[in-house]
Amino acid sequence: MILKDVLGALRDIGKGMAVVQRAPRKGVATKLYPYELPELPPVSCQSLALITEADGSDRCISCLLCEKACPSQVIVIERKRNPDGKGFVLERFDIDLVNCMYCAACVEACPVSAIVTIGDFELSTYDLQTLKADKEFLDAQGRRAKQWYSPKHGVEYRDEHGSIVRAPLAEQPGGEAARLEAKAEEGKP
Amino acid sequence: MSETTLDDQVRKLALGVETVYHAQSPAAYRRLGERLYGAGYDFPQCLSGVDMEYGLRAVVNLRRLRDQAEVTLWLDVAYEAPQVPTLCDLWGGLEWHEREAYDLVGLHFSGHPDHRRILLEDDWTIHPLQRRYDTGGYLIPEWRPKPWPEAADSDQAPVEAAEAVTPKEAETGPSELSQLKSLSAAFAAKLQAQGITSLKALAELSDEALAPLATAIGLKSAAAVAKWREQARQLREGA
Amino acid sequence: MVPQDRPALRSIPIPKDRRYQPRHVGYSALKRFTVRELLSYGLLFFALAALLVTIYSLLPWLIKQVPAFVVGGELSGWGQVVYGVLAAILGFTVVAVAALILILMLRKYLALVQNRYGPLHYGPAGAFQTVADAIKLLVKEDFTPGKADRLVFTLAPLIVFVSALLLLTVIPFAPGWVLADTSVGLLIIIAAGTIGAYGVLLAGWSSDNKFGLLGGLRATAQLISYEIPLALSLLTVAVWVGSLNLSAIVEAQRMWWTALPLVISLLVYLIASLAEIKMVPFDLPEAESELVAGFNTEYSGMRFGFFFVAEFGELFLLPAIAVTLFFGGYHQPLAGWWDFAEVLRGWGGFGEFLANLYGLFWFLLKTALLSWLVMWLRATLPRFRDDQLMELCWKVLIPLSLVGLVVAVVLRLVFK
Amino acid sequence: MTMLRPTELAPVPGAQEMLVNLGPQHPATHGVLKVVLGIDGERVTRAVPHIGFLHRNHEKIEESRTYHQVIPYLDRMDYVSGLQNELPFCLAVEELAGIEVPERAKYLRTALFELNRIISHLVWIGTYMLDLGAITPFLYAFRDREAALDIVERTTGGRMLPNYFTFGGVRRDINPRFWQELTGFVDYLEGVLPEYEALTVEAPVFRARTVGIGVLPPAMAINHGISGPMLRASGVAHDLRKDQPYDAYPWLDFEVITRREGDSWARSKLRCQELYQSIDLIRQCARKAPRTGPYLGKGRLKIEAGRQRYRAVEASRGQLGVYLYSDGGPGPYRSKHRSPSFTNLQVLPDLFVGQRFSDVIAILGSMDIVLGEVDR
Repeated sequence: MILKDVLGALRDIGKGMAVVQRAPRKGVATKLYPYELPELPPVSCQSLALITEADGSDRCISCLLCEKACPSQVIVIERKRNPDGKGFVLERFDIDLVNCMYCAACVEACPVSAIVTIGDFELSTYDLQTLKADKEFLDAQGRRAKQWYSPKHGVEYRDEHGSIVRAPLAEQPGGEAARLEAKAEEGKP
Repeated sequence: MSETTLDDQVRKLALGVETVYHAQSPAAYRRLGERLYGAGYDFPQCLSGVDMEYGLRAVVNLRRLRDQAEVTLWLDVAYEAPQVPTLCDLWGGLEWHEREAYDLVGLHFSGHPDHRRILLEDDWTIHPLQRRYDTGGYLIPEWRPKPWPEAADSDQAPVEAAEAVTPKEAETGPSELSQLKSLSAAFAAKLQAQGITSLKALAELSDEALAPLATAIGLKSAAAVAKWREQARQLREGA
Repeated sequence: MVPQDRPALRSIPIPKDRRYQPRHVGYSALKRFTVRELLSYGLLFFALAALLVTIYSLLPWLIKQVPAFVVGGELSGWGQVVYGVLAAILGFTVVAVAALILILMLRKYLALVQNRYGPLHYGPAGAFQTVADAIKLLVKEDFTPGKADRLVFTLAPLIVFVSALLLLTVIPFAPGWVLADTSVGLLIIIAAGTIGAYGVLLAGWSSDNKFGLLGGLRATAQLISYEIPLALSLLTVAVWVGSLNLSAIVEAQRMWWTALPLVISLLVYLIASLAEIKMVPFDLPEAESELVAGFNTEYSGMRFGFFFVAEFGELFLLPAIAVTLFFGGYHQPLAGWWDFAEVLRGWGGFGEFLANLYGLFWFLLKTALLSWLVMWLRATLPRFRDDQLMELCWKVLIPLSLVGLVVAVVLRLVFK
Repeated sequence: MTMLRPTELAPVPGAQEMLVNLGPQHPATHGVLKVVLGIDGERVTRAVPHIGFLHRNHEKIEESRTYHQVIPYLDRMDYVSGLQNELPFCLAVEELAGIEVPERAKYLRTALFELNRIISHLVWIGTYMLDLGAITPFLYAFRDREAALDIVERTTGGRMLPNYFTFGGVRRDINPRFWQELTGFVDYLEGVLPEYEALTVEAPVFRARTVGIGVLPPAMAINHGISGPMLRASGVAHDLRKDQPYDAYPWLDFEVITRREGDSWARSKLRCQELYQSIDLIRQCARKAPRTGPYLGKGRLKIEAGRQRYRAVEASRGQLGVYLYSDGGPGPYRSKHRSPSFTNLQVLPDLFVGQRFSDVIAILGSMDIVLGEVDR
């Protein structure tokens, strides 16, 4: 009886040891971060950016919706009347990236897909003050970004000429790509 | 679609099972608590303090595991006398919830064995969830308490309604069908609505009747009904 | 609700040089620790260990080559002093290097079975990581808690370390390569282990820390209890062989290892030595999830380093003793049937040296395999509870070791 | 976060006591829980838990936010399974405002909910084994959790704080390969789970440490409001997925898992069984979920003044509920979160006193608390 228990225990320990010894076959799970950069999806929500068109003009129309939608109230926008025509011109667009929660509420609120979230891990800094992002920084982030997602336009990316291209339907979030294609076919005529 | 409407029905049933008792005085609150404990509400879910701007409110959510009935009990007290009788001798699970309500909202639970702050420091001076303080914890200068609502004072009826809660009456719902392990209260009620009121009736269902019944109560396949039927048969054989 | 008054954001340009840029340095060692590397580093470490052990073991012979220290064939007074100092320094080096190698091996092995890289950045595939750690420990602040007993606090790690060092003196690494070829070698092993328990207890008590005290008490109870089955299982070897001299014990195992008749004692010895090393599943004295770090909670710098080196030195020394007593020591397997060392010895003086190196190779290989078994267990098992530990010792291991003793006596009466 | 009262410092008769602070910075308390332990030798004579070191007062912040703005804060409560926190709030608001949820969104929410249960239980396996002294299962669990987090990230944009569920469904559509990735992951995990079991619940040393330790009687568990795996391991078949079904659970086929023993080992084994159950539920979701259709229901987010609702879901640690009171404004007048860890932690002194010091760790780990949720 005791012998049976002891042998059972030894067998179970042996099973555990066998599991441990087989583990190296699964390969290394570690990602050596600055040397191996992760493949981030377009919806990835690591940092914020403002998108400018290929000709340098802002997408932002200064409607202040993102400022109102922000739960932690980190967006500060100042605008003035456009002297040439109707609408507004941005004077200031600041985001306090220290207090930002990266919840993408501003992205959901934006009617023109001007503010987007991007997959950018490289925001580490020695000085917190540098994380109070101004418009220049956010525009630079937008120019650096390879791909991004917004509810209005879906997944977009910047091609080699700097102009913004909408990703093919198969890569867009949404059920099967076929469904989206069928929908697009309907919309054309 | 039957699938989407099903959840609505479940929701309405769940809402319908829940009863709200509005205690008019601390003594009535305590008495109601004891009545509900006697009526088999064994599972304490939550105790919340709410600042109603005319006074403070303690809200208790209870559940009866036997038939999953839910009940809500609340008591309004004035800012000047926020004493609420404790219920944590009945439900031990409310002890920390009462301490939290004291800590954050400022309700005082008389009879609580360990009446201290729980989340904030001992020497904290304010109860931050009161509406007179802003998010930073500072007093809002223009804040004024609202007058005590008249209607709530005059209405004494709910106490008698709660007195009527007895274990027997509470069991009029799924009753015998509640012996089935995998059957929720909502589905038991749906089965009853379809005329399946006893284990016998469920056990004697024919295979042909399964699919229409499943459609009628909003299930996609007849498998779940068949499983209930199997359980009912086993229970009857065991008995 | 008043709206939250938020100070205006400072609109300052971001200096480009303050932005973090990953440094893509030349990085050749970005690869897994493979079997090939394991072998090559094993050979490297073997060469290092063999060099040190050879010098250490040849020390008595070397010191007698200096005429000033020899009086009538024996060492003079000054000669003995110089010999003692040199032996201590070399012994420290051997234990420290063994510990450093074993720490690196343990970390690499754990990393391998845990799907990670392990040390990677210092030296090829992280080979110099433990050296860097040792340097870090040396230059760290040597902190003593205010209410600690300073003398005992300083002394305790030294006691632990010296007890590990004592074990080294009696182990024969090759024929004749033993520092103290004494006829009471087994007794020294038992005595050294008992002294180590004092060091751990004093360390836990003197550091004026509750976790330290708990860990020290646990360690004392554990070490003293496990001394008994350890000593009893060592005794069976003495009964079987008929000698307390380790060289004689090794020579007796030329053909058949002691492990074959004394398998029960071997099992007891292996389990008890796990407890002596304080390795999982018996690492209660320093259970980091319960006692933070146990008896060495308050230790830092090189004092902690002494504990660390002693622990991993024992991870080398206790398997080494097991090899000496049970697995034929420096003999190759079945040496009584055909021995390559004899072939080497036939070449004359230098051949004898080569034969000794050959013996050292087998000794270190067997020790490494036993150490690897300990590491494997460490990678697999959680730790026991203190009372289960005691039950295992007093209710299982001690009766078992007594059975082993009886078996040894009966076998000796029958076969010899 | 309170001082010890004089009565708590009074000596226990017949005991030579030493007070030990277990936490707030201690490797085994999984965060900033502090337990003042009185130990007589290795025997625990008293245990006084202190919480609140991680208190952020979410509930006060939520009073000044709109309903949509509240959701990101909810992720921060139980940061190990972030998505689960959003569901009770969404359900309560949907019920009060009368917002319909499309069928496809229900299946999506259910699948992600169960995926978060897997993530949470994997973290639990790892950290619990770390408490018991084994490092290897911890790294295996985190290795496999990465794959699950990747799926969450490719769908929601966040790994642990996703902000994905919303009133009437989910915030955005899934990525095109969501269901394939999900089924691929659970297929892989099903192959790996026996390895976990061999290293944990079936390992002899693990059994020696946990069997018969910290037994929680069912009557006491119910009276103290214990929920989740702790309650079911004590033999009470209470599971809100079955008893008060929400989202797609009425359409899924599963049994409530219970165990009789009520000790640390039963709680561990039950979580392992729940991992298999979650795998099965995800497969059912992948099979039954419609591939096309809206992911967000229509409805006006307007709740009348004076409406209140308590709504709870079965999260990985137990009953995760929210009490919502509306004054008709754009945000919650009061939302109280009933977190399972907070309620489960109350039985800590009852389970600790009389046990050995090592068992304290084995019991605390098997309770599976997250301090972000306890302190809120």
